[in-house]
Amino acid sequence: MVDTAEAEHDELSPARSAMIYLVLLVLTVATYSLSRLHLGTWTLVIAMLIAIVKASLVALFFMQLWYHRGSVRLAIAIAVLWLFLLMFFVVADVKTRYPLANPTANPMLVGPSGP
Amino acid sequence: MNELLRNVLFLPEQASTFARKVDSLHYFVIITTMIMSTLVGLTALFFFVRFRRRSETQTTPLLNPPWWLETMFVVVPLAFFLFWFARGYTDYVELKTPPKNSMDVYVQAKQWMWKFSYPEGPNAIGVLRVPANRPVRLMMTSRDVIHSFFVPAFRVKQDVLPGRYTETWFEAIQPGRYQLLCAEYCGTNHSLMLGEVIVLRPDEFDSWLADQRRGRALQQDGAPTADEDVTRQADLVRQGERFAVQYGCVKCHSIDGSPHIGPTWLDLFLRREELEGGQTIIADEAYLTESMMDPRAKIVRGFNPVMPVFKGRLAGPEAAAIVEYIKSLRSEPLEQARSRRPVYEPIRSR
Amino acid sequence: MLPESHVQEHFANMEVQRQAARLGMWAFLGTEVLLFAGLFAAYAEYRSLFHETFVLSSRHLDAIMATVETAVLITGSFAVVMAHHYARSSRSGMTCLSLLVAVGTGLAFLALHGIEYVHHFEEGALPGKYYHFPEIQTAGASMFFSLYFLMTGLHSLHVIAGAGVLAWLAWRASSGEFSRGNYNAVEMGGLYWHLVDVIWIFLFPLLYLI
Amino acid sequence: MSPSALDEVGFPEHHYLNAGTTVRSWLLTTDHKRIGVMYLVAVILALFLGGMFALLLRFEHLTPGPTYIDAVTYNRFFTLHGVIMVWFFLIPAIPSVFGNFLLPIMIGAKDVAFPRLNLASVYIYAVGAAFTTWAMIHGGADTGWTFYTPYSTTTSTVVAPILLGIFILGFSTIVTGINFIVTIHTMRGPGLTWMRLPLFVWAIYGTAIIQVLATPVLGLVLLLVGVEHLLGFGLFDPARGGDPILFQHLFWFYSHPAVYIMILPAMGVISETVAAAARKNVFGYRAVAYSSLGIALVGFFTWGHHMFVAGQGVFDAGAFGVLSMFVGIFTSIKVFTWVGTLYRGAIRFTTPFAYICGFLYFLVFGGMTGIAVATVSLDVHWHDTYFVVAHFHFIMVGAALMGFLAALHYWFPKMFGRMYHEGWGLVSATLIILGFNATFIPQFLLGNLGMPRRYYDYPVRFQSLHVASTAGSTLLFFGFVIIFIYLVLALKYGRAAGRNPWGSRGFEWDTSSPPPTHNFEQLPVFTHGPHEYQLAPEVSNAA
Repeated sequence: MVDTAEAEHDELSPARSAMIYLVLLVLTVATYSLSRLHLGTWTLVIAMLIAIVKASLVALFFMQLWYHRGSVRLAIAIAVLWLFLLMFFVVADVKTRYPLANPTANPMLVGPSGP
Repeated sequence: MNELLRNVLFLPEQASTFARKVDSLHYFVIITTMIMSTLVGLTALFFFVRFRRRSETQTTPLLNPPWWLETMFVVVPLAFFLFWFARGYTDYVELKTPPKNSMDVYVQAKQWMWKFSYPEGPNAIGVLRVPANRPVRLMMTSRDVIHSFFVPAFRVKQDVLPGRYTETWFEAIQPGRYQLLCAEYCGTNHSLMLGEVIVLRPDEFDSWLADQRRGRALQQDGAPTADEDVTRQADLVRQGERFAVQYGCVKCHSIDGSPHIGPTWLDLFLRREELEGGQTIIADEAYLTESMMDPRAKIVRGFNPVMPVFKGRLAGPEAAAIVEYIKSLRSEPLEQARSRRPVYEPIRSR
Repeated sequence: MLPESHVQEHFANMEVQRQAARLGMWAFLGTEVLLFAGLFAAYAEYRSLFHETFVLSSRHLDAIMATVETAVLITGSFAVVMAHHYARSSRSGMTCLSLLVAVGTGLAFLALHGIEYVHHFEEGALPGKYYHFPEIQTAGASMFFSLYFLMTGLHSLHVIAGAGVLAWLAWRASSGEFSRGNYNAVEMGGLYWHLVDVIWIFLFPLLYLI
Repeated sequence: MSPSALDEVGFPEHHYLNAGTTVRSWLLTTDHKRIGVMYLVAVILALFLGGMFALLLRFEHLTPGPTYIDAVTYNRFFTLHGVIMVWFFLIPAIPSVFGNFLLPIMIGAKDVAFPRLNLASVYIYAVGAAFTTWAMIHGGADTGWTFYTPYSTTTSTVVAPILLGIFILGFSTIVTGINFIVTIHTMRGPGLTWMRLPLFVWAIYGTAIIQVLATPVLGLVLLLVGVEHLLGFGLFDPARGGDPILFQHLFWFYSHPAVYIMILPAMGVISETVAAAARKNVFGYRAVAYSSLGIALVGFFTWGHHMFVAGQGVFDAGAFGVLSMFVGIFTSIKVFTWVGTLYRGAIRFTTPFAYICGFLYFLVFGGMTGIAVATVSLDVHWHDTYFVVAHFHFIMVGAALMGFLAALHYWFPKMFGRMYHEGWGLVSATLIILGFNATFIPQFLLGNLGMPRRYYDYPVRFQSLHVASTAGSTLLFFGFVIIFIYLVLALKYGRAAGRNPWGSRGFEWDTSSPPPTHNFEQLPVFTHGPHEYQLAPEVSNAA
């Protein structure tokens, strides 16, 4: 049962890809200008949201995920999920660890270059 | 029953409150496992004998387990596993939260030896004396690689990280001598990094501590390694201070961190100094002694070379005393840590 | 006229072969994502530990040049999409041209990035023990630049590899090898280049904009 | 090594072994079967090399003090024992040897999806092995196979080449994993639905997912240690604010799924061999198939149970502990299913079945001690002691190696067309099972007593158990030597095995043994599953 072969015709048309290209450029400039506003913790959230939108645009249309069903989507979805899994547990460990077991509690750590 | 199982399983004696709890869970897990695996083994053996192949062309029925048997295969083991986990995890959380009234000891692990120092009292190499029936909290750090403080009799183990602090605690229940081992691989003599925890009766311990503080007890604890003989450091530091005043060092070197003619002595020990020539060195004992004897050899950037030469005026032990005094001038990160943030953060208040 | 078959003998037909190649490529892209996952986890940890220093150091980086680099890489991605379109419609001349444009954007990105590195070498904002940048002396600054050089360095290696692949494809396209029946290689090279772009889309804000 | 004469039992005239007998035809082959045989030779070499280091370690432990080597050599030996056994034997053992050989045959394909890439994986393995051997000759690292920082970044021993060797070897694993995933997805024969796939293929599919998703993180972490060791970037250097526990997180994110790369294929082998030995359908095919996937995916959530005492947060310890319990139930489903398969079967006691019994005993014993270690409080006492050493040797040597031996004996006739000597097979199986128990049961007790791992010298009270363990290890070693001897002899003098010596309904037994270069005279059409023993013997797929 080979995955459903997608029809030839509904591949990415040049017009649509040009339009997506422009959207990506606009988003790049937008993320740069928004970051200059220094909104504190919000800068990270906004920058990440824009990055996720750009990345999914590239993945879905430029990399034709939009037109291929099944296992290819699963493969990259699991890889991205594992990325967040690793980041979640590493940061959770640092946040919930015994506070003095963190690198910041290093008595010798005076300057950037250590003792 | 406890003693029987402990001997059968080759477990060391239970010398701490935590050991007793851990062993009871250990027995429960081992007994259930033994029963279950013998049952599974016997059924397999029975099937094997009962259903051995009689003829080459024999066909066997197509059998698939009914849904309830399938869920039994999942639910029964999972129930046991999660129950053990719940029990084990609560003990673990208790191990991670030292009680409020526990006595503090600072442990410093160094490649292949243990150093213990009591907040106000003496230091000891390789031998940790603790009172019985009183929780003892260990604040541990390492000077080079990861070590691990492991006392089998207490069932307690905690990795010791370089450059930061990890903590653990135990409450010994009976006096005695228990071996301390390093459990995290730390190099060539990892297997020689042994030590001893001597549990004394509370009154014995208090008298020992008092003796130590008065400095009268002259016998050294444990076998000091070659490069670090233990004299009564408290005396040495005081002598060093007297020499520093006598020879006028403190006229140019401040001891509270404030800028002065010479580099400040606060936190000077093991600090990375930027020299005139541009290269950086670590201010260890060798550098300190050398800059006393020949100050112009290494000038710290930003200071002019006005320091007089003390070669010939300072005797060896006097120089060593001043170095010890400089080493004692630390901005006490431990106290600072304790004051800056509450160190006792029990996950569950006890 | 059916082009002489490029189907390898153990595949049923061209469609199965293309589906196999595509799944294999996506699995490989999964490994690339996970290769960077370790670095993102390290970044997340040290960012949560040395927050102020990271913000201070990231403000020191040249965000404008990074924005230009991002635009350059996205242009490269667009060029590769066009190359894939031309290959599928058997116009090998245009395929070769757009592939060369993509290689050009890759080299431009590397050049801009090289300028940034030279700038950092001069002012001493280097990783680990080489760090002697006077302006930022708080704890963890050398950590930021260690991560900066590791992440952008590894990414630049991937840009070099991607540009190499696209150049090789352009050379093959110039001899008219790709056509409607056989454009697998262009699609696979394109997928790799798009992934390099996606990784930079995340590196750019994390390192430069926060 | 073409067979000497055409035997009367119908040894096939043309097959993949004599399809080209020049060395060049072997070195440049893209035939998955030849690549499987080449991996078999490499893997057995690695097994004996790693085993030799194990014996050297065990003899050093006969007496507490220095017995015949000094501390640094001992530290180098256990590092090399770990590195060779983990990366050069256990990880490639079943997937690269039997996965390569059998997967295309089992799904009715001519070859794997990317044959040239498959050959490349052999050469990548060879280059990785060359680097590690070079490092071994020049003294090797003394950091243990886990390379914990900051010791691994500050030691003066030869660390960088070994890291490079394993880094390169990682690509060989990734390439094999990608090859298998794509082959199973796109090249299944007509009529072969997912639910008719042999259980060995399911296990290889789960292993391939782990190989592809876990190995890149190992590549990165070894790269970081190498960069730290050579250039001093300070990522794990505590003086510069680095966090050694971050290294442990990244390392174990790979290494725990890696232990499932080692055990999952062995479970696949046992599912096949139990069905063949009992001539009965596997008791709950769907449960075993899905638990292979379950182990592959949930295996990624549990790496923190290696770091309960490393200074990890209490929240992480709890999360990883619970998740480790869930990954345990997939193994228990499989064990109950295998025992259930014996019910109302027609069991014949052969060497593979002896290894099945050994496998089941060691998997239950090793698995339960794993669950016991995952109850967080018990791990505090057991971590980094010989208890953990015994636990993972029960799983790796006990279960994974028994699975490898079961596979080797079960598919030996299919790979080489000849039968091994049954009597010697049973003798060596008993020797290995007894020797193994004598080696590792004392180590469980050593762990309870509190003997830490990687100790060159040890307090005297542990000596009696160490001597017992060393005695057991010699027994184990002789078991392997006997196997090596009679299998090599069987290559030449074994009687011709014929197409299906076990009377198994697996798809690989429908082609001749050894199979022709393109696996089948004509491509099979699949009408039913691989374990349909309720049908009469002559009705089979090859009709």
